[in-house]
Amino acid sequence: MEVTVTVNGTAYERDVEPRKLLIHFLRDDLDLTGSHIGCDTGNCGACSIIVDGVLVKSCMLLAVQADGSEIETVEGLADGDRLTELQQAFSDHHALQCGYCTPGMLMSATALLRANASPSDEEIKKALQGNICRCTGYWNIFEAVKSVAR
Amino acid sequence: MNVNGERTFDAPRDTVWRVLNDPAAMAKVMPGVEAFDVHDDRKWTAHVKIPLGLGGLKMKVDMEKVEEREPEFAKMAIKGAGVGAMLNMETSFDLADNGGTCAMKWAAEVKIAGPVGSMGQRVLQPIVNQQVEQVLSALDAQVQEAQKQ
Amino acid sequence: MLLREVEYVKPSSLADALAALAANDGARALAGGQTLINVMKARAASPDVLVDLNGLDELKGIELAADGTLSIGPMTTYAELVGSAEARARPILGEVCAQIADVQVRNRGTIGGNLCSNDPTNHLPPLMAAVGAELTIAGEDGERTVPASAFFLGVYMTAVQQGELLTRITVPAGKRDGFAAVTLGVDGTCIANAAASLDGSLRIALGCVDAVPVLVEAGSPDDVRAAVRAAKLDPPSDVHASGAYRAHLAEVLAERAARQAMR
Amino acid sequence: MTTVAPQVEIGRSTLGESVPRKEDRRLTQGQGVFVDDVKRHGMGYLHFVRSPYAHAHIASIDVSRAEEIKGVYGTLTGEEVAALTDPFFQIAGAPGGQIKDFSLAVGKVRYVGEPVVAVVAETRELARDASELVEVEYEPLPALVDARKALDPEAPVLHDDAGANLMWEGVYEWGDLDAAFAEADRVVRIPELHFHRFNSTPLECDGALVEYNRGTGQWTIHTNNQFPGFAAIMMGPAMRTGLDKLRFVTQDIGGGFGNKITSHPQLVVCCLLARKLNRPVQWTEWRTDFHLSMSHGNERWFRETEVAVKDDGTLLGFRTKALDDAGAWLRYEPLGGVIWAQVTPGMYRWRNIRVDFTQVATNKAPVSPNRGYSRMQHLWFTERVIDIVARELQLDPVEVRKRNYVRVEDMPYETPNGCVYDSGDYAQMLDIALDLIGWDSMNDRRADAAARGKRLGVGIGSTLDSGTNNFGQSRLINPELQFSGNNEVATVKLDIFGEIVVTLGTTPQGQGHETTAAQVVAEILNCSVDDVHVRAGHDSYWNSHAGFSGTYASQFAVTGLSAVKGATEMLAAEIKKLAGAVFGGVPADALELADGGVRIKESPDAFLPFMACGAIINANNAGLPDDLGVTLNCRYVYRPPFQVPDVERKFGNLTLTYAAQIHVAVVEVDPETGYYDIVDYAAVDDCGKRINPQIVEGQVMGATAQALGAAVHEVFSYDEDGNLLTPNFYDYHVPHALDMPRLQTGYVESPSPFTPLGTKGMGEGGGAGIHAVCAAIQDATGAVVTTSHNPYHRVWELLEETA
Repeated sequence: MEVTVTVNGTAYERDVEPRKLLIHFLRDDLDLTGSHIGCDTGNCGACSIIVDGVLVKSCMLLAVQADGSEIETVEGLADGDRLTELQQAFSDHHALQCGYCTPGMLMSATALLRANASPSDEEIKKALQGNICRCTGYWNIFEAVKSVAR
Repeated sequence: MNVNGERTFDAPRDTVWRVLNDPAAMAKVMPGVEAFDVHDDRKWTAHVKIPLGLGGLKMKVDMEKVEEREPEFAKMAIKGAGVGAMLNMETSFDLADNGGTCAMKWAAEVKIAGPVGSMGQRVLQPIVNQQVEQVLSALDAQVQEAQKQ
Repeated sequence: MLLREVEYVKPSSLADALAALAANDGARALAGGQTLINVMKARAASPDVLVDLNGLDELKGIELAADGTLSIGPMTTYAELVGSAEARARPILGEVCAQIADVQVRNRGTIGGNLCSNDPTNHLPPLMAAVGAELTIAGEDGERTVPASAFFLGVYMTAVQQGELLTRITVPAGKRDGFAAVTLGVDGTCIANAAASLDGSLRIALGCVDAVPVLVEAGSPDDVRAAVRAAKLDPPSDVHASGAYRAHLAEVLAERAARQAMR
Repeated sequence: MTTVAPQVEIGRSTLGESVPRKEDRRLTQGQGVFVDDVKRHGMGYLHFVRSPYAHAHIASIDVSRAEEIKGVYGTLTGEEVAALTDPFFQIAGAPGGQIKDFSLAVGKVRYVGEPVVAVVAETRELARDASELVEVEYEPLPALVDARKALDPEAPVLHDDAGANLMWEGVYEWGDLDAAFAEADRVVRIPELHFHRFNSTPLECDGALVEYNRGTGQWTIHTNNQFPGFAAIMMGPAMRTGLDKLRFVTQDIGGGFGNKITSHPQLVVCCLLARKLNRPVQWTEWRTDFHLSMSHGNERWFRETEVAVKDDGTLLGFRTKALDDAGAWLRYEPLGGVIWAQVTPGMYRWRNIRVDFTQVATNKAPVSPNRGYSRMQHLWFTERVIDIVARELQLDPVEVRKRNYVRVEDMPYETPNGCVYDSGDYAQMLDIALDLIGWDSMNDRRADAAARGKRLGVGIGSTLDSGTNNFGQSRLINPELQFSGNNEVATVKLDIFGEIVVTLGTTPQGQGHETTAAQVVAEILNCSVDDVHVRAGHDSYWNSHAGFSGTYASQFAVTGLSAVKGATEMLAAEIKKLAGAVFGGVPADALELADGGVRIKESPDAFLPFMACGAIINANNAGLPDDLGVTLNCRYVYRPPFQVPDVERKFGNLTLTYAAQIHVAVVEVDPETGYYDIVDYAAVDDCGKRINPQIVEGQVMGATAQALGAAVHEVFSYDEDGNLLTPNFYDYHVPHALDMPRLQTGYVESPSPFTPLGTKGMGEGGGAGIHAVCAAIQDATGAVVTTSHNPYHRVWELLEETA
């Protein structure tokens, strides 16, 4: 089936099998390998992206379902080489170690801060609940997001 | 997993025995049978698609009667092979003639291997109970059918 | 990961959706996909055709009637319900939906999907049973409405038959509800849950203890444990809990939900 | 303008400073290169057909239907593997050493998820489709799941070659047990303790992309294996090839924690198929595959434990029988049978110890190193013993610890088995931890919790890490082995334009090696950290590795950074030598490195920038003295000071450093449900000199989160038929953001006297969080905690016990 999407402002058109998951479409067909796969069951959130303004896990969507949508992935966050405030905060607070969960974590935090620029501590944790990190113990991630909140 | 129970059929023991040994009837009793092959009077093969709500589980099921004492006892070994699930089951039926009605004691040891078994362990017991209930109801219907003939 | 081959259709009307579902008994409705896609990844189930309901606006939206009755479209996401001003008429709905899984799943997963999958660990089947919701089911031959108590038939099985769709969830007015659950970590996989609603007497629905929510009635929170014991639960054991532990939790959670409803 | 990472001031030491990580810029932008990101033209995707049975004979395999499908490139079966390769080298002697381990199942399957056939196809989906068409006929055999039944005469035997399920056994005895028990006022007996099976579940699973060069007979293996040196020595002999034909390439790795050490069987399959099919072969392990088959942590039982104690809580000695469940294969085992001995008495002054160690095979996934490998199990045991002894003697666990901890004045302290604890003040650490947690107000908090219907419990975990294994300890397992010591390599060079380029032998998975290595280099060359370019990842063609290279066992700050230090000092000396010659015979001690170059101390205007140095040596070297001996490309191998242990006495220093951790957990238990929250947590670590405190603290927090997950939820649980019941993150619950308590950290810095930088290495810890939670549960429920895994239903059972 034909799928047309815009990812980080670039339009793509591809022919895909209906069974292809959106995350595989992004990684394998579009070579956007920033979003990752860490589980089989929609638990880990490493594949989190924003589709038409909504944060979703791209492993629980078919690529064909994204037809016609605007997608944002981690590759689209920085402006050229200029990191966003949140990306910089992740580095400053040592909110990443291996960096595998980081793209999904950044997308979740980005979605949170767009919807709520001044989240409470509990709201920050709740916003990150769908993203598993096995390296950091979350505390520094929480601190990084908090540092960017108003 | 061990499941067992007792069921009374409103039919003579011989009728129930006949149904249990009739491949055509059994094909209607088993869930989601798409094809049923009879190799001999001891060995049958069924191709089934067990309806599980979220989708059917396709399986090739080989059945072999390993023990029987007509008309009161039978034991079957059942091996199912599907993608993601291997079924191994031993089931036995004890039929008692209660003068016109028949009490069947049945027991089954069910083993499900493979990813479906692992993933589905949370719900396996209720699903097996569900399937058993449906099989027994279907069996009841077949017994009634046989009664009429 | 890696699904089997599947066909995909995205109907633009309910009638088309019903026709697509009726046309092939290997067709399955795709709502939020937060359960079904995962089951398909494991290849534990492999529909032949996915009928994507995401284009059907008629299955979305929440309406509040003058008498306080809520009418919820099954394709409403958890997040939409949590954010809905109308849904606050029955606050427990939003409170429970806010503790389902995580943000991403709540953004995509639907009320109808939760009910129709009827996984025993889901929160909404016992909740809808307790609040006395009614569920409207449409098929090519017309519509019928069943009470939640008759909607859930077995694990992954509901009154929605092949070729049918849940089209509306009707929740009567009420505010005195409660919900309690023990999950793996915060908002993780559910071990046991209970929902309670005060409507004359206390109606309590217990989840995770049987293939379908178990309903018990009690006069007051003090009677709840006895009422649960009288239900003679025989919950399944799994890696997270023995049957005995689940049965015990059912009592404790039922009482907690009941006390919350009485507040 | 966006914020830019602060520039580090030139000429100021950054050792001990939280310099921003060099890795972060690429990783926060999704520009890391992880193994599944690597693609090659024409590559085929590999999917494994895995065993659905825990134990079965393979009656037949038919791949014909799979191979008929368009787009399927080919398959590989165990029969082919057995013809094309030799069994993997076994670390064990007899009986475990007699088993024949191939990269695919041959004749028999021994655990659910074991790879049986590999299928390669044009797409990932197609490879899986085709694998469903491979027909394998199995004859199921009874499964052995409980290690305690492994040695029963009627137990099913996994490996006929070994004759029975016994893989390895050994008796460790030091001191005088009879005297200790004679002196004891009391003997505390603990019938059985159980340490459960779990691992660290790195978020990225294993994988590889393998290319075969037919012309040179060489494989290029892009992989996230974290210990390529070990993989190479396993793979080379099995594949009947020289190690230089196996080129390992890695950039970013999505977490390892030891779990990515033993992927060599899968890598062999990829290699064989890349050669057979004459195309690149890509393999990605999915989460369920990982849970089913990769690197479970060692499950261990401690039985018939007896502890000799004085009434005042003085510990005299203990004896126990350890039973270790290796799973189906010995991939890194039976090294777990000795690694624990690095920390034989835990943190305590026990002098008389006997451990009868037995390792058996079971029909479960093979075990392999997991963060805190083997030590964690043993330290859990020693911590459990302390708390059970304290309970029996009705003493304060704090007091029992302090009475028995190795004292600061005893450092360096030789344990009964010859390990030398390098430095540290455990009692001081405990005080800091108790202070952080608010120990003095704990009674008020207990009362407050009780008023809310909760039971509060406090528990301590005191553990040791191991930075730098002495591989000589393998000889305690098998005296025939010819391994000892350890090593690591770094190369530091000045390129033609003066760029400082560092190459490591390690394979980091998030530990920030690029950053800390740059800090050490900058310190010595007296330049900015920003001017040091550390190559990302590992490539064995860089020739910057040695036999034990890799990233494992908490050793980078010792082995890796010592190698960096050595290489940089060589380079600094060469720069001075070169400059001395250029300046016309100025001696090295009259020169100094500063401002990105070298100058004469007394006349700083005589300055040669690094760029000039690099250019002279690399491109403008005519006229330099014949005997200059300067390349500005310095490779240094750090070799820690080790002796071969005494095999007879099982005596010797088994690791170079012993970083310490003391953690305290506070839990609140709901007495009605057994549900509990960890409401407060303090972690105090001493890893010697901290090069980058932020990275150190990050490791502490991460290890703690893993320990808390393991204590409460995580378990690889099998049913009696050997089906894994927790094959994914739905049933294997790892902590999420809302599950984590506030983590308070503290530290003590006791530099190691034995390492060049005073570092000790850290990162693994010893599972202190598990031990602390167990102790806290024991405190809250009043029941003796005998298992390391205490989910809510277990706590409810404990409550029922004491009700």
